[in-house]
Parts: sequence; C-alpha cells; structure tokens
Amino acid sequence: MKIEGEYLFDGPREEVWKLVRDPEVLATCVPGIQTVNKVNDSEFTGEIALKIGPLGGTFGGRVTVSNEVAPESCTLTVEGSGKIGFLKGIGHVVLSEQPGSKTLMKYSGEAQIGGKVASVGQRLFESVSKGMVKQGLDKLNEILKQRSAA
Amino acid sequence: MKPAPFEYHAPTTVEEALSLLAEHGYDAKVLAGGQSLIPMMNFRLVQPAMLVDLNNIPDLAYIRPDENGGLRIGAMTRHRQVETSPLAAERAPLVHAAMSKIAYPQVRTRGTFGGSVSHADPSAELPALSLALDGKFRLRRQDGERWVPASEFFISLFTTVLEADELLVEASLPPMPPRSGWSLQEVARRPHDFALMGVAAVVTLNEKGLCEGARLVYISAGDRPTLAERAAEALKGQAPSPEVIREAAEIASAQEIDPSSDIHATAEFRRHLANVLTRRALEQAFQRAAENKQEG
Amino acid sequence: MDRKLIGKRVVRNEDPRLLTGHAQFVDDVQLPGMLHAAFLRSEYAHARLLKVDVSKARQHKGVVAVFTAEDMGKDWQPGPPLVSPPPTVKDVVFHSRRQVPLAKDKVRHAGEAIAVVIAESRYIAEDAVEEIEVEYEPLPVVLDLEKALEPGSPLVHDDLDSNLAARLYQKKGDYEAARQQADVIVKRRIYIERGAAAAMENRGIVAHWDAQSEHLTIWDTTQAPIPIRNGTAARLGLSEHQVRVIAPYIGGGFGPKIMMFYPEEMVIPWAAMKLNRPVKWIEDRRENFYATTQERGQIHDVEMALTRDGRVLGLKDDFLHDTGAYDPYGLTIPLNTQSHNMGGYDIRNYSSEFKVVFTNRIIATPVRGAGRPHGIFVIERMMDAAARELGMDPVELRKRNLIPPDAFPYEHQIIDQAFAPLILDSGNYKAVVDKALEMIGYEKFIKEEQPRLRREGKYVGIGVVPFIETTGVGPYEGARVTVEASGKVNVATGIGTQGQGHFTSFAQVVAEQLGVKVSDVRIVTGDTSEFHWGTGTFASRGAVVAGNAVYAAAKSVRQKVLKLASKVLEAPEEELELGDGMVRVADIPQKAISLGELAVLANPLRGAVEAGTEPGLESTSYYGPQYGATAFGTHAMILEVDPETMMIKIRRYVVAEDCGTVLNPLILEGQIHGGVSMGLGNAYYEKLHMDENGQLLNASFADYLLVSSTEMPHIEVAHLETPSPLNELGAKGVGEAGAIPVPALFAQALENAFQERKLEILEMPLSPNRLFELLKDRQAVE
Amino acid sequence: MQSTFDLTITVNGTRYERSVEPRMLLSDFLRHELGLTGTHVGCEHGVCGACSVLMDGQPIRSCLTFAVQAHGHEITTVEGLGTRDNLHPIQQAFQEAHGLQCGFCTPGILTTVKAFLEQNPNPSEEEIREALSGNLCRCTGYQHIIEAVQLAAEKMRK
Repeated sequence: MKIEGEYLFDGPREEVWKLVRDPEVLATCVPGIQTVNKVNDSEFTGEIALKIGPLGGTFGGRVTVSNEVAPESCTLTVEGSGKIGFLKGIGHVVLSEQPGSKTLMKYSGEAQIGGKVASVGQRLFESVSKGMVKQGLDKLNEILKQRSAA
Repeated sequence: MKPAPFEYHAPTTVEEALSLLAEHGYDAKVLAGGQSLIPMMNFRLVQPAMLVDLNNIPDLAYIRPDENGGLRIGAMTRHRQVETSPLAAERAPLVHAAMSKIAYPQVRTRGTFGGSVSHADPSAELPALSLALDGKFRLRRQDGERWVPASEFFISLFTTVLEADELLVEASLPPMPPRSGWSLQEVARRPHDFALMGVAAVVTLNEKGLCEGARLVYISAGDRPTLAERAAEALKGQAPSPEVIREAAEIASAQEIDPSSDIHATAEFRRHLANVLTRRALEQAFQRAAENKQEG
Repeated sequence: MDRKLIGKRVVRNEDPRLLTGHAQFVDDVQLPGMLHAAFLRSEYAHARLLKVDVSKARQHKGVVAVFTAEDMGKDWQPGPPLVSPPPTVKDVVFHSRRQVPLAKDKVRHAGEAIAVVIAESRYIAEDAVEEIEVEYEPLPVVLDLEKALEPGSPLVHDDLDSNLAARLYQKKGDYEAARQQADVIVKRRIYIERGAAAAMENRGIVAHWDAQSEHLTIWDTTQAPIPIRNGTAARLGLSEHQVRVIAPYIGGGFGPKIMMFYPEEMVIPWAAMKLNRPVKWIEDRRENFYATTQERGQIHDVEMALTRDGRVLGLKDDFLHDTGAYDPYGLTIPLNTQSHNMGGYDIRNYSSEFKVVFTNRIIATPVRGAGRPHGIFVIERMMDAAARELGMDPVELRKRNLIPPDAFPYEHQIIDQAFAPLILDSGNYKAVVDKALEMIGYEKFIKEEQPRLRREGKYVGIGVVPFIETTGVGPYEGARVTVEASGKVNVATGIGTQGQGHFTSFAQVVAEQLGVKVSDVRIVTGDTSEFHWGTGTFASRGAVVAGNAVYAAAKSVRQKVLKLASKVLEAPEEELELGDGMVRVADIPQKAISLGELAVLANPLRGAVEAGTEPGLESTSYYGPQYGATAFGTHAMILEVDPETMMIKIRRYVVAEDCGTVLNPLILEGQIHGGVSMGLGNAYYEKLHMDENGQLLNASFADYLLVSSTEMPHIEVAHLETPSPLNELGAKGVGEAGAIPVPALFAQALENAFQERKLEILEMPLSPNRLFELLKDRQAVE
Repeated sequence: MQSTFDLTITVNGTRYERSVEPRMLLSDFLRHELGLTGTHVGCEHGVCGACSVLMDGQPIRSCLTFAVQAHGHEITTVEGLGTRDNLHPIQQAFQEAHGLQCGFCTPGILTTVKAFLEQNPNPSEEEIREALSGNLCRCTGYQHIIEAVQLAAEKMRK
C-alpha cells in the first residue's frame, strides 16, 4: 500500500532534521512505543503496544534511518512483528524550508502488512496507517515546539 | 479460529459492571452484543484479558419515550427490538429504517445499540445516525456520569471519548424539528455489507419552504462518522432546487469527507458515490419535509 | 425400455438425514482419546525459513506434540503427481513440482504449512501455534505472470531456470492461412483473476490408527476417496487393504476437494500413527482461503479472423496460466481452457499455446468450471467485439457459426483435459439457442422494451451466451448392485458425493431396472471398504461415468433376477415383469415372488449348486468412456444497472440446457441454479485480492463476497434432450455447466446496457468500483 | 482466575449441566460437548449462518456467542425440529422443493426459517430473501430454498 502525504512543522528545517536524524526521538514518535534500545546511530529497536479500539497487540519493532542527505532527505524504515502479523513501512522523507521558519515534510513510501491482520483487516489499513503517520508526526512537531520553546 | 483464553465476568447490575471496569481498567473489555468483538476474538486479532459481559443486566435494554418527543434507548437494546418497535418507527424513523440494513437477522437479535455506538466503526450505521439526529450518550462511571453529544463522542477508528472505567448506558435521540424530512442512502456490495458509502440526511424547512437547517452525516467516509457542515451551510436559507442540492453534494463529497481506499472501493469512487447519494438523500429528505410541512 | 423413474422429479433419499442434522460430516466424527491439530502457516509469500523454534509450544499445557519438516525425517516427501502431462502432444514442456507436507528451508506462498501442533483441544492447539517462533528471510515475490517469465525474475523453485512450469501448443488447420483470407482481424487482451471455491464446509481429516488390528481409518472431505486410500497406503508403507478412507457427507466440493494430497492429508494420518491416537484437523475459514486450492488467473492474447459476413475463419489464443507455487494438478485447467476456446462454433483453424507459470500463490486446481469459463469468456468476448466491428447483431453472428446438427460427432483435432481427442459427440445447438432467445424474448426486448426503458432513463442490457461443457471424462468408475434378503437394494460405487443427489439419481436408475421403490435403494459412495476401484467426482462426471456403471450393474442384476425367477416361477423370462419389489408372471398375478425371497434363494446355505454359479443377486460393472460427452447450453439475461452507483439488478435470467438424458429434473435444476450463483460471484462479487507482496487481503466471508439470497435472480430453466450416443443412459454431465457462461454473459449484458458509452469489458471479475473506472476511461477516450 | 464456569442450559427441551471454559463458543459446546452435531460451523465470524440456532426462540449465530452466555437460556437446534420419521413441515417442504443439496448450510437455514415463519406466517418472496440474507448457500442458488420456505409457510398455515 502506498503512503504519501505532507506535513508542516512549526520550526526551521535544521531543527526538524536534527529530530528526524535522532532515532531515539524518532522512536518515541512511533505510536504506542514502550521501550527503546539503541542499536547504533541509525538504528533503534523497541516494543510497540499498538491499540486501536479493541484491536491491538505487542510488536517487536525496529526503526532505521538510511540514505540520508543532510538536512534534506532520508529514508525511514519502521518494522514490527507480533502475534497478529507484521508490518513494515518504508518512507522517503524530503524536508523543504517554508516562509515563517516552518518546514514542509513530504513523504512517500510503501507500507506492507502481513499475517492475520492483513488477511481480515484490510478495510482498516489505510485509515490506520494515515492515523498512525499523523499521530507520529504530531508528536514530532510537539517535541520540536517544546525544544524551540526551551 | 478459536478465541484466546480470557477471564469472564457477568455482572447483573450496572454498578457491579462499573466496579469491575474501575478495578481492571483497559484489561477489561466490555462485551455487549459481541457481533463485532467476537469475530475479532475468533480471528485472534483481539485477545482481551477479561470480558465484562453486560448481557445479564436487564435494566439496560429498553426503548422509552423522552419528554422532548425523542427516544431514550438503553445500551443493551438489541437491533431487533428497535426494528420491531412502533415507538422507534414513530419517533426516530431514520434509525428505525436503518435497522434492516444492519448485517443479518441473526446478528440483529444479538447486536446492541450501545455496543455499536461504543465500537465506533466508521462504516456502521448507528454512530452516523446518532450524529445525524444530534443525539447524545450517557456515560457512567462509578463516581458519576456525564452526557456527551455524538458530535464529540467519536474520536477516530474504534476510538471514542469513553474512558476505561466508563460505560455507555443510554442514548438520547431528540425528535427532528417540525417540517423536517430524512433520508438514508447507502451503496453496499451486497445489501447487508458495510456500506461503501452512506449518507444520512435530516433537513428542516421553514414556513416559506426554504431550508432552515440540514444535517448530512457520512458513513465509510473517514475515521469516524463525518458531519458535512459546509454543505449544510450552503443549503441554509435556500429553496431546495436541484442546483442547490447539487452544490451541496459537490461541497460535501469533494471537501468535507476523507474516505480511504480498500479492496472494495477507491477513495475516488467513494467520493463519487457520496456525491450521488447526497443528491438522492437531499431530494428525498426535502420531499419528505415538504410533505410533513403540509401535514403540519 | 419404458422410463418409469429416469427423468422424474423424485425427491431425494438423502434429505431426511440431512434435514434432521443426523448426516455425518467429517467434523462430526468423535473418537475416544482424539487429539486436535492446528497448523502454523507462513506469514510470507516467499521467504527462507531461517529458524523454526517450537520449544515453547511443546511446553504448553495440553500439547501432545509439535512437528516440523525435520521431525518427519524420511517420511517427509512431496505429494505424488495427480495427473501427468499429455504424452500425445509434441514438444510439451512440463516441470513437476509438488507440494510438501510441511515447508522445509523455504516457503512459497502465504499460508503454506510450516509446523503442526497436536493438542488435547483445538483451542489449546491454537494457543500453542502462537508460541512457535519463526525467523523468515523475506524474498522478492513472484506474482505477475509476465514478469515471472522475464529473465532475472526471482524464482519460485530455485532449481529451475525460470518460473515456466509448462508449455503446450495445439493447433487445428492453419490459422495463418485463415488470417490471410480474412476480411477482419479482431485482437484483444483478456485478463481473468483468481477466485475461491468456498464450499460451505471447510476441509477436514480425522485419522485413526488401530495398532491392534494394524488398520488405519481416515475420514476425509475428499472428492476422491479411493486415490487418497491408495496414496496414503503407499506413503505410510501399508497395504491398500489396511487403509479405509471414508468421505462421508461432504459440505460441497466444487473442485478443490479433488486436489490431493493436501499437506494436511499427508501430515494428519502420519501423526495419528506416530502418536497412536486419533487426530482430527478441521480447517477454519481463514485457512480455507490460504490453504485450499484456488483457480482462475490467466492472461490471454487472442486474435479472431473473420469474413465480412460474419464467418469465423480462425482463432488464435496464446495465454498464460497461473498454477501457483506447485503444479500437482498438471495441465487440466489450461487444457480445458484450450478446448473450450472454440465454444460450440464450427471454427476450422485454431492455434493456441499456453504457458503455465509458477508464482508465490496457493496452488491452482480446478474449481467448478475448471478453465472452461475462461475459454468461454475468451471466445464470447471475441464474438461480441467482432459483432461490433462488423456492425452485426451479436446473436446473429453466433448463429452463423454454430456447429450444425448434422456435423456430429464433430472433431476438433486437439486433445482435451483427459488427453482424449476433443470430439463433440452430439447436439442440436441452434435449437438450444433459439429456445433461450424465445424464453427471454430477445427480438421484442431489443426492438421495443430496451428503447422504451432507455427513454425512461434506464440502463438495461441483454446478453445471450451459448457454451459447451465437456463432461463425463474417463478413465472409469464402477458400481456393485446387490439385492438383499430384505428385498432392498444396496449400491456401492467408488466416487464421493458432495450434494449432487447421487443417493437419489443412482437409486432411480437402479429402481427402474429392478422394480423397487427409489427409497428402497441404498447408495453408498465414498467408502473405500465398500468399493475398491475408482477415481473420483470431478469434471461433471458422476452421473455420466458412475451413473452408467450403476446402470450396467443394475441391468446385469435384472438379468440374474429374471433368470432365477424364470426357474422358480416356471415361466419364460420374456413373460416376467418386475414391479413393487416383486417378479410376476404377466397376466397371472398370483404367480409371483419377491426380490427378497429370490435373493435368499440365490444365496443358499446348504446343498449343491450348478458349476459356475455366482452367489447372490449381485453384479459389479464398470464404465469408461472413449472420450467425454459434451453438453451444450445457452444462458440469457436482462440486466439493469444504475449508471451512477454501479449497482446491478438482474431482471430476467433464463437457461436452455441440453445435457442429454435427464435423470432427475429437480436435481438438474438445482445444479444449474447453484452454478449460476457461483458464476455471478465470479462475474461481479468474488475476487481474491492479493497485495504486491503476495498477502491475501480478503480471507474472510466479510470481504470475499459470495452471492447471497438478496442478489440471486429467479432462474427459468428449459431442458432439451439430445442423448449422448457414447453411453447407454445417454447422459451428459451438468455439474459445472451453470457456472461456465455467466461471466461472459454478464459482460455482454453490461456492455449492451452501456452501448452508447461504447463500454468494452475484457476482464473478470468486475466490481462496482472497476466498472466505474472502466466507464471513466471510456469517457476519457471520447 | 476462574478457569471454568458452571452452566445450565436447556437444549431442545433437555436440561444440561456442564462446566466449560468461558471462551468456548456455543457452536463448539453444542457440537462437541453435547454431541449435537447438526449445528454446523462454516466461518466462525458470523457471516455464513450455518451455525444459526434459536436462543429463546430468536435466531442467533452460535459462533458469535460464548456457551457461558447461554447459561439459563433455551436453545433450539435442528435436532429440535422433526425426526427422520416425522419431519417438521419446514423440513418436509425442504425435501419436496429440493431446498438443499450438500445440506451443510441447511440446519442454520431451518432454524432461521422457523423463527421467521413464526413471526411472519405469510411472507412475500422479497421478505423471504431478506430473512435468508444471513445464510450463505453455495449449492442451490437459493431458488429452491425460497420455494421451500413458501411451501413451508403454506403447510404451516394449514
């Protein structure tokens, strides 16, 4: 499934880049993230407790950053697997400066879902993935605003 | 396809249920009709640690007239009860008409009003219809209760303002204003499937036959039932001409809904259907309103 | 002889058991000490298995055993080939790659079995399956049939050079020469997508090893109990007489239950022997979508050469066929497609090459129609495209090309699915088409009703599709008919039954011969201890092949009855009559004896008998046709479509069917109704949606849409009878017929409804969404 | 945690007392605990209708009900209609109209139709189609089933 969209951050590109490039921050933006372990500068693992109404479960997750061109673009990969199946999202992210020291993030990529959840939950995918991406980016923007306020 | 193990409680009073919820929080899942929850449990997509079964609380199943001319529906009222209720047919014809579109006869004998609303499936009828009628829900917890309007109740997919220790115990559906008409239009692959797109319309005419107010609510159009406010605005004060209706349909389908794509329909097809169905719904609703005006 | 019972609307013998809930289905088998199995299935469509850790699952309370491929040791071996490639065709390529009991090293489709948990209950088994840890290394998936054949494509089977499973070319006449003479060449590309059989009963197996008597009993939802018995015995090193396979009441077959051996059929009996306890596995609905075979994916490049006055000179169809991850079923489906491509038309020049492709999907095996709907869809779509191109009425074009009644037997000069020559044995095709046209009121609709409805703003279209169905193929079936001392008759045959009414139609055949009540004939199907030889219920062959064996055996018993009665009643055979369970001397009613008494006399307990006497009033017969009998039919429908919502309503649906001698019209109509409902599913509701990673997205009845009572139209059926000269009953099969023309018919009616918009449909199945897109594309073109 | 639950249930007029895990589906309970295998299981997610039984006279999906939820209730399964020698008029009608082929979906249809005809003794074809919308049949195309329901209604009105 294709994922595509854009998001306007309330902060300058350099700052947004720092956050995106910091997997630890990035990991905390994954909805439902419980624990975060650093593997290396570009890779973190963690446990994600996903909950969408009654649906949910615990996933072992991994976030990696690759193909980076500071401070413009990079590829983000989020993977998780658990009892109800697995998910993998690969997104290419491009940041551009906007007037008023804002930053526009354009993202495009693929989300892959497998296992039980894929076989019977398709009706919900797009809504869920849209929701999760938005939730994650809102969180990132929150952190951005907190940092710039501090 | 067998459910994972869970702990089971079957309280016989609301108080007992609320105390269980207060004690166990999100570990406890409320079991109402179970017609959405149990399939997900059988698929093992949902594995609640505990079920609090409301089916032994007789006090929660009722359809009562409200002083304001509307209806009070207890959370454990079965769809079948509403379907066969003359009171519901008279006081909430929109909801009554929707009943036969909800799944199958054998599901309607179990499925409940409160369960469907609390489940907050954006493709389900009752959340949308509650919103179309500007209804509200009574939520109880051990130490009190609150009323939440449908317009604030639904947050996103399967997600509502209900806290872990809260229970939706009743819905209040106000009567439609005088000179109102309604319509429910749906397109589904088969009549009993989730609608690819649905719209519920309630319109009210003034004495002169101009549109005084309209509520257009969409099913399968986003992550929750979607109220099209700008389309309603465009109708206000207008005579319900085909042009005006077309304009409202255009606004709602192009700007106010956010449908997703799935294997049955792309977002584009859903928008197209929303446009078509809005037109049909408004035509029928205005027609009915005009008839009610004459009668009134 | 006078037909007293054959052809009558006899109510079914089997119904009281089914209606009261007493008929035994596989999941109803309950044995002391029985264990329950659940399978762990691959989440990935294509991946290397790096690790399968079952240690936690083995610790789970209530779990008796967990097996992986490793645990099966030497007993781990692929399933046997079901059918071999056709030996008579030149240059055929065929790479046989068969399914395995449990995946080893690599998984090739999502849902492939990796491990099995055997526990005290299914609930516990499923709990433990969740505790198995699998480490996968995902591999690129092979899904697109064309890309799969490109050099450099990932490989489903690493030991092959490509994903080509098979290639076969057949021709008749000289297509290139015909092309040169043609006035018009019509070319199209046609896509047909996958669908599921979705019998209401999922598959299931119960295996019981009795160590004391060294006897294995298997209850299996199979359409082919005898081959399962033989194969199981071979796999487990047992004599065929040590294995009994029972296919009890089966909740619908529709093709996939003929597939063998499913991994579960290899694992469960093995596990039961290993554990020395009965083991039951019942497939659940989700598994049924992942683990039961499916059918339909094909891409056709078709060309039709015609004269200006509508004579089809030749047809060329090169197509790709998706066999999935393995190809145990050989070439049956694409061969069926190839041999239905010319429909019931007199086409003298034909050229067709198909390539069978391995993909990371579940195995394709026949599903009701088995490639025939594809062939009919292709030829009928081409007919409609050609009619438009020629500006000719589509029905007229068809009529001009139908095989005339005096041309039978009509040789197509290619081979069919059974590798027998494709010969259409008999028929009166034009009469059937005319009947359907008359029933639907074609002329009146086109000339009066349609224009009127159009003026009212309604989009209403008509379709008329003739089709053939090759049926009743070999090799053979057998039956044993026995008159018992009670006077009742027992009939045993080797085929299985899945709702076709064999308990009644076969009983009619026997009852008519022996002069007993239909309800006094007990039919046994699907129990290998009752009949040793046979192949199975497939290819619409039950009534034809087993039916004729039953007929032959019944006639032979009748002879024995007459011979013995003649002696006992001291009257010549010609003067004897059979009726009401008695043999009587004509005109002397008091000179009579019951069949029961005769049966006792035929099986004396003491005394001497003449040399060469066989005991009992019993006979066993076999029937094997030289080639199949071919049925013919025409369906017509009037379809209304809402041009804004794409919702459809079928206003009329008529069927004219010639399947030779009708055994029981009630049962026949039921078969047709059911076939049409499945065909409608294939046209507008049912599609297996797979994402680009090979994940099936609709493994439930909430998303895989079967036609329900609210979509089905009322169907009017007419029978015409051109008995097949190939068998004594004159029967032709009908089991799959109902489903075959429907997608083509639906497409034609839709195009007709949207004729102003020049809609052309070259794919199946459709959906409201897809129709919306097609109409939008048309708009963009204009 | 209470691992089993004692329940009392009346099925086809017979009272049963059993101890079951709360997660046991009513369909499995009827089939495997009570041996009433006439109730069939086709999808276990509430769509196919093969498992339909009557609870206090109302049709329900036994796969979407836990056995514990039937505690204190009355269940009617297909075995509670007629017997082989004395078929219920609905069963007779299904035989006469050939309203079944493989017979797998049939028990769920019979129970559903029983409740339906009690509420609507003289239904139109459209009402019958509507009443059967929650029962999938892959064999019959529904036509003979609908005719069987019409015939049954006629028989029962007499």
